[in-house]
Amino acid sequence: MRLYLLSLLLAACSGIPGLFLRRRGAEVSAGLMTVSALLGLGAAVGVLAGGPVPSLRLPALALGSPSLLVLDAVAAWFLIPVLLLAACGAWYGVRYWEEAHGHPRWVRLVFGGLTAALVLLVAAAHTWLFLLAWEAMAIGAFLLVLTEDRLAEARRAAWIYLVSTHTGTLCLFGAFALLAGVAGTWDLGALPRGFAASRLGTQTFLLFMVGFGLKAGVMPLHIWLPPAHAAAPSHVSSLMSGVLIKMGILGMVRLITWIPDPPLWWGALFLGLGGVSGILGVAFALGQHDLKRLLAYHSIENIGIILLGLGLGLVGKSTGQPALEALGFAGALLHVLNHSLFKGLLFLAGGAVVHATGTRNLEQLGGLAKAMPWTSGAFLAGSWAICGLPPLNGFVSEWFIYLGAFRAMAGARWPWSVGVLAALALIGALALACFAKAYGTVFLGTPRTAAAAAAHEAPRAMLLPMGVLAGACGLIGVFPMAVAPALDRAIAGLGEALPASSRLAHLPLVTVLALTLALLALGLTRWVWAGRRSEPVPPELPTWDCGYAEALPRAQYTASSFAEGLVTGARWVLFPKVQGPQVQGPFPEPTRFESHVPDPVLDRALEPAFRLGARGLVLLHFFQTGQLPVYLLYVLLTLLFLLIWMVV
Amino acid sequence: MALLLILLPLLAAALAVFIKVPAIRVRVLPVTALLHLGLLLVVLRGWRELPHNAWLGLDALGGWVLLVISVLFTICALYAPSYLALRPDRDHRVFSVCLLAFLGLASLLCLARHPGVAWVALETMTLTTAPLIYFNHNRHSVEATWKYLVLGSVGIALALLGTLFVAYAAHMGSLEEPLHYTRLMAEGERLSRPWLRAGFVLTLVGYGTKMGLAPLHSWKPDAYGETPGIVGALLAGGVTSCAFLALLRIYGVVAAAGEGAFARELFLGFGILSMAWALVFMVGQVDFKRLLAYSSVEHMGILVFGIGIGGLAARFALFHLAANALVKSVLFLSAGNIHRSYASKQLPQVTGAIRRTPVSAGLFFLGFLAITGLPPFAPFISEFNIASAALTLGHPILGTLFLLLLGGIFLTMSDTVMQVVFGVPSPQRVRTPYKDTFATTAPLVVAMVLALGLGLHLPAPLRAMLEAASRTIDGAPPVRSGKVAEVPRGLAPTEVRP
Amino acid sequence: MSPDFLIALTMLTNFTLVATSRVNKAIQLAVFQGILMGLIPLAMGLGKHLHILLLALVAIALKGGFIPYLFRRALRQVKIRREVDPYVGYTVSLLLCAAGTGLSLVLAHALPLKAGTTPTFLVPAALATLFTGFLLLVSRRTALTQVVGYLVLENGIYLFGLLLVEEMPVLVETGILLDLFVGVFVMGIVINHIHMAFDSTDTGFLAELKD
Amino acid sequence: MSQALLPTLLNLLLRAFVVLLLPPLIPGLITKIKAWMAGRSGPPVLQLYYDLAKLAQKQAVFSRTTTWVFLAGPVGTVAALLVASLLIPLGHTAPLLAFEGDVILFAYLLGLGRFLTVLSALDTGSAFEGMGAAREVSFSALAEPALFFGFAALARATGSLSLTPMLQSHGMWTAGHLSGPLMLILAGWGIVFLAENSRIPVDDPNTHLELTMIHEVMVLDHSGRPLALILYGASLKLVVLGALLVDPLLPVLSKGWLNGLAFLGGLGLLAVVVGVVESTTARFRMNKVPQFLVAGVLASAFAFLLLLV
Repeated sequence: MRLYLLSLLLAACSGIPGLFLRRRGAEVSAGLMTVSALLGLGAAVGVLAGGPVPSLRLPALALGSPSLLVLDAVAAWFLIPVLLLAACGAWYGVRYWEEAHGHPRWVRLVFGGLTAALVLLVAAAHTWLFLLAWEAMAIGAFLLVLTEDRLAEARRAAWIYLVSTHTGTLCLFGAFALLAGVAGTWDLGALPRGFAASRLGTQTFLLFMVGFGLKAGVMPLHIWLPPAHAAAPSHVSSLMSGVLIKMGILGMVRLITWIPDPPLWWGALFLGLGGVSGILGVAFALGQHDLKRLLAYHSIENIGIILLGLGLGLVGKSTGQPALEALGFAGALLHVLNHSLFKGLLFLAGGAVVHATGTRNLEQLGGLAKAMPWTSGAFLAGSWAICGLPPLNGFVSEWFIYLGAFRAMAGARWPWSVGVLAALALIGALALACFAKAYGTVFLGTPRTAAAAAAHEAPRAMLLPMGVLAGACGLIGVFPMAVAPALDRAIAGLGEALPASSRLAHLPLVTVLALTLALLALGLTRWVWAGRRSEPVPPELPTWDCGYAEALPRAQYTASSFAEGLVTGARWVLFPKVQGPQVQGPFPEPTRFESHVPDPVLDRALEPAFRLGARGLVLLHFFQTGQLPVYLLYVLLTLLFLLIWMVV
Repeated sequence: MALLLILLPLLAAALAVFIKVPAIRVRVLPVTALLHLGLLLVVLRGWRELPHNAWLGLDALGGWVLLVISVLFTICALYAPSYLALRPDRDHRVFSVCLLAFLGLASLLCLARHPGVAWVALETMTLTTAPLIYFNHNRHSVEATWKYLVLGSVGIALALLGTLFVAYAAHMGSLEEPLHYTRLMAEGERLSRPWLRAGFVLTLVGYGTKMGLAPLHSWKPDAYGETPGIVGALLAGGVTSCAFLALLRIYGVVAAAGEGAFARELFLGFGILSMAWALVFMVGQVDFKRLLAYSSVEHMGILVFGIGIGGLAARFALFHLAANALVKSVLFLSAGNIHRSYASKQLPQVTGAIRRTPVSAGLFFLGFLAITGLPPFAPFISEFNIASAALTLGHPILGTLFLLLLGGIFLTMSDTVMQVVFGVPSPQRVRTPYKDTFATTAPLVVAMVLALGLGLHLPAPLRAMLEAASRTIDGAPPVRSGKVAEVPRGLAPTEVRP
Repeated sequence: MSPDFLIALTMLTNFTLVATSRVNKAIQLAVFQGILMGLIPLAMGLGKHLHILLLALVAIALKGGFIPYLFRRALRQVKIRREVDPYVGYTVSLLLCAAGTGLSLVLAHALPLKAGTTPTFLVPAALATLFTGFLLLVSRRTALTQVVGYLVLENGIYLFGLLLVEEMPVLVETGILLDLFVGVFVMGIVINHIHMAFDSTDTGFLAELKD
Repeated sequence: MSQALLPTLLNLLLRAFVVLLLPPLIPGLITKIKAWMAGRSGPPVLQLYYDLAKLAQKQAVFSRTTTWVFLAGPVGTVAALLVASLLIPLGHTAPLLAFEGDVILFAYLLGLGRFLTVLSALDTGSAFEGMGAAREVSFSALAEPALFFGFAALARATGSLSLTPMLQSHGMWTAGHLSGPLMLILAGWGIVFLAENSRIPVDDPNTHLELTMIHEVMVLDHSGRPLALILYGASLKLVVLGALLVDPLLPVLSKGWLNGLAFLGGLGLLAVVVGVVESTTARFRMNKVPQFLVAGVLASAFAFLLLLV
């Protein structure tokens, strides 16, 4: 516990020296963050390696609870990405967020605070502490989204985030209150059998789902995610997308651990939400032109995948199939870790692009792979992993979930999991399309604007964290059995007597095939390389393109044209806004074509609804006319009403 | 000893009348406040021993409310000199005198053991606070004062009638003077129910008007909007608390007489209605002081809602009294600072305050978060416990409604607050000398820290006081301070203890 | 003169008050009612208690002497003689007043008096007067008429107080007197200030603060 | 010992032959068939071998816009396909590796190849290749579910999660109620096969710089050894995906080498069928292609539904 508390303290204080130091403040805070990360990771690894579960009693605060902080395996598992991304983000921020962008000291301070809140949250085992950490996290993230509060966009994003997170918190209020009513204590722990099936249990479950779903960004509740991720500084976006939204998942996982006997429909709900979030998330990502918005929608997609895993696990739990349980939960938890790694990586790389070119608009980028090879490599690695392509880590976790789905179906017990299969397949294919688009338009081809042409490689302080994350992705992808034991301990609490995941999936063979693939690629490359002749190739050759004369950068396929086929194919869900005059005549005028895909819930449903509701309520303001007699009339009427009500 | 609590401020007020030099006069405020607070703390050590059958006497409930008011007053008094220094244009003799008189009358009310005395105190308080609202001496302040006075006096008149009704109920039960609360509660069974109910309705409307329960609250936005922030803080935290206390006393009697259910129904109705009304008028509210006024309406609603739920919620309603007073003082004072700096309190003119007056704006935002129930600040403890009590003590629908209203109020309030605090500062129309200084912000910080501390940990004496107080209002006279009147239905009540 | 007669007279005054359109007429009626208030306790034979006698005298002195003086001052300052279009027409106010009286009878029926209390319809009269005062407050425009309404409202409370004044003199008398004092004094001040700020006492102008 | 060793050796030989040497023959066969159907003599069957040999000698030319990604396309594709070929059973001879869930690995390896090809196409910054890439990803998004529904149906029928038992499911023919689903699966996969290998009616491997092209247009700029890899990879893909179609049809024979021969025969037959299809049908308009693929999805999905009842 000492390690954990120390890391908590260091994380919380990491920003403070920077407030006073005239220079090198950023390095100092990043260093502190690193130390805290190392300590915390030490604690987490200790627990996951089967060490004792440390817990802390805080009798000083009379919170009516024996132990407040319990660093169990689940907590440890979630602690790893938190600290990893925090440390990487801190180093990344050293150069990414300099004085030019304004008050970096405060950003660092709040960043540290946010990290501390996350560290606290994963281990919170008491309602009060949980809500405290939860809100601290929410406010920290809110302030970080608001970093550039001069921009209306950032203010709007932050406001939407604040409101939605508070809504979630209120749902949690209700849920925890009901829970405490049942358990008779504010400690968070196992619940009696039969509770889940009761009406009260249903209410609690739904409240929890809304509360945690809002944080996790499950599809109908995802409204805050795209704007907030787009508006925040990139290292913050990576922390939010990588870890913060996972706290919603953490909550759901905790809920699963408390419930011994979930009804079948819980799992079905998880699967339904997961399918919707996954497919729609990636579908809407296809329609985006803003690099960070695109990544944000992919976070929604991956949350969907995680929910699919949890749903399979729940189905297994309620139908008594331990193997299915283990596969589903293991896949979900592993994907939590994986997604935080590669999505953090992607946001950092995307941030480097923004840093270098000053724009997030895909249509204005292009050909960056030449100017910034390392960033381009990092982004490619991230895309590779997020598409679930072997041999990177994304594949392993999705593989678990696939296996679960196959097992549930082939075992002939639960055929509906074929939906999961189809969903995952579709998600995979679309994600591949989306990242081919993203990587292709940003890094490949020729620059579309002067800004893109003038891009420069990111400084080393920004490249290093990307390297770390990419390395982690590779390691988990190639040597999945290394994490398997830890994973088994993490999921052990979610069900009774779960079989080891290594017994259910042949992880070593993955390693073998991955290495084979690498060797083959290496050999073929050597062969191709050996084919170069001695006489040098004239370097200035344009793309041949079937002899097409000197293709202009403008002639390249843009992001929107790349996605056009799929977007129009799915226009009955995406409702893209396309504006471009019909081109007619032999010599048409030069004209513009624009198309973008607004968010279905926020832009199409909630905002109009709220505007309408506000207008309606403002109509009621005539009750406050300012006429004193009217006010007196209210008093009189109240009095009369009450008197009459009293008599009759 | 207890009488000194009343006399000290009144004497100070008398003194302030005769001090010519403004510089010295303003010093009287903090000195008196600190003395009063110290004295109160000394007295409170023995709040159990004080005799209850006197016309005056300190019990847990009165002590708690008076403690809240005294702390609030101290914060405002510490803030006052720096504020008045900013307003050299206005002579503040009347101002200081009225402030001090207010403190004395508040003490009188809290010490009162007799409905008549309580009524007198509140009535006089109305008089003394009117000049405070009138401080700015412009058309708007006149209008605000006029509305405040008419509504206030009508309300207070109704309260008088209600008090008389209660007295007549006692008379029907052939109880004679002196009718102090303890006796009324002890002899509760003998009171005449119909008169008691009518009396309660009248007092509810009367004191409710002074508390500012919707739809009786109409004076509030105008008064709070037009007064200096310091007066707003005192009104929102002090006067309302006093009216609430007077109402609670009557409620205690009614509950002791066995009409508690009837009263609680009314409380629940007013609570929900006030919150809903506040929500409606926070929508698109461009004037952040009026916004605070409506927030005050909302929290009065929360108070009576808690009492209406009863049991655990009642205790935390009393806790919320303190939480609300502290945070409201931060909000009003910081809003006053922002108003000083921008010479406007309307939205388009006031944006990006965090850049103009960083400390005040920061405190304003923090206060907003606290008042909307963000852990670990004190209001979170009370709001959360009231909600959970409502949900678990058999009012699921009301509890849900409560949470929904809290959410809606957060939504609408945050909109305005964020525009005020963040963004690009609007071009200064009037050059104002105001800058955040230690004197104008330190009291606010103190209040904020107190609110935080209460949220984290409630010292044992205070807890004991709170529990005794909640027993008092739940209809059991403090002499029989053994059982908790409310037997929670359904699930076992649990609480997040601060 | 029996108290019932005086009480009936009071209720009659209520009806005339809501029906009158001239400000100074309304004031005269209010004064008249105030004097009635002073007389009723004496008629009830409460004069035997010295303090009640004093109360009655003070009431007469204030309501019959001081208040008219205040009003005359105010009237001299503001040049209004007639009530300019009230919020509620006179006929309607009359009907409403009647309704209020009816309601007060119903309420009084619901509130049983202690055995042997006389006069029996003191309570309905009190409530009716209260409602009348309220009605005036709500339905009239000029500050003066509203003050009149407030006074009438207080008369209602005073009437009820008479039920208790024998048993609980301290409570009742302090209450009533203080209330009276507040009403008159504060209103006087405010009327002056409004006059200064708006040079009219039409409270319709006082509607700038709103949402 | 030798009894056990011999079949294994044979198996290895067969696999090496099928994977490394055989593939270029299949396109040759198809072209020959088409030529015959058109009444021409056509290029020799081994033409592709010659081409590959020549390309291996040629100088590769790289456009100035391209980066190493341009090279990663062909290399990665071939590598992925080779690894995938390890997992797939050739007829009734066991693959080198068979384990639970290798199905998914197999599908994702194909996806990896597609991903890299698309990227290398985009790397040239040419409008045509971008268009090809866009179409490739769009259509594969439809092909993927068809493939997986097929796998799901087979998994449900065979109760196994591994390619080998799934594909060596000739038993389904004898079990009457299973034969219908199997046919549907094969129909769906046949469509996937045509689409993935860019054959008529989805795509035309023999034309260049034509706007209706999907796959071929992505490799316009490749030359020399990279192009050789691409051509070889395309033919390998024919074999690997072909195995999916051929395996379930083959009966189990007594001797291992007979099974190997049977597989080769099946492959040849497949080439003939493709040739016939290509010469008898016309290429779809581009907006018809999705409907064609959706038909494939429906077929395999319906197969699964049949298995539920």
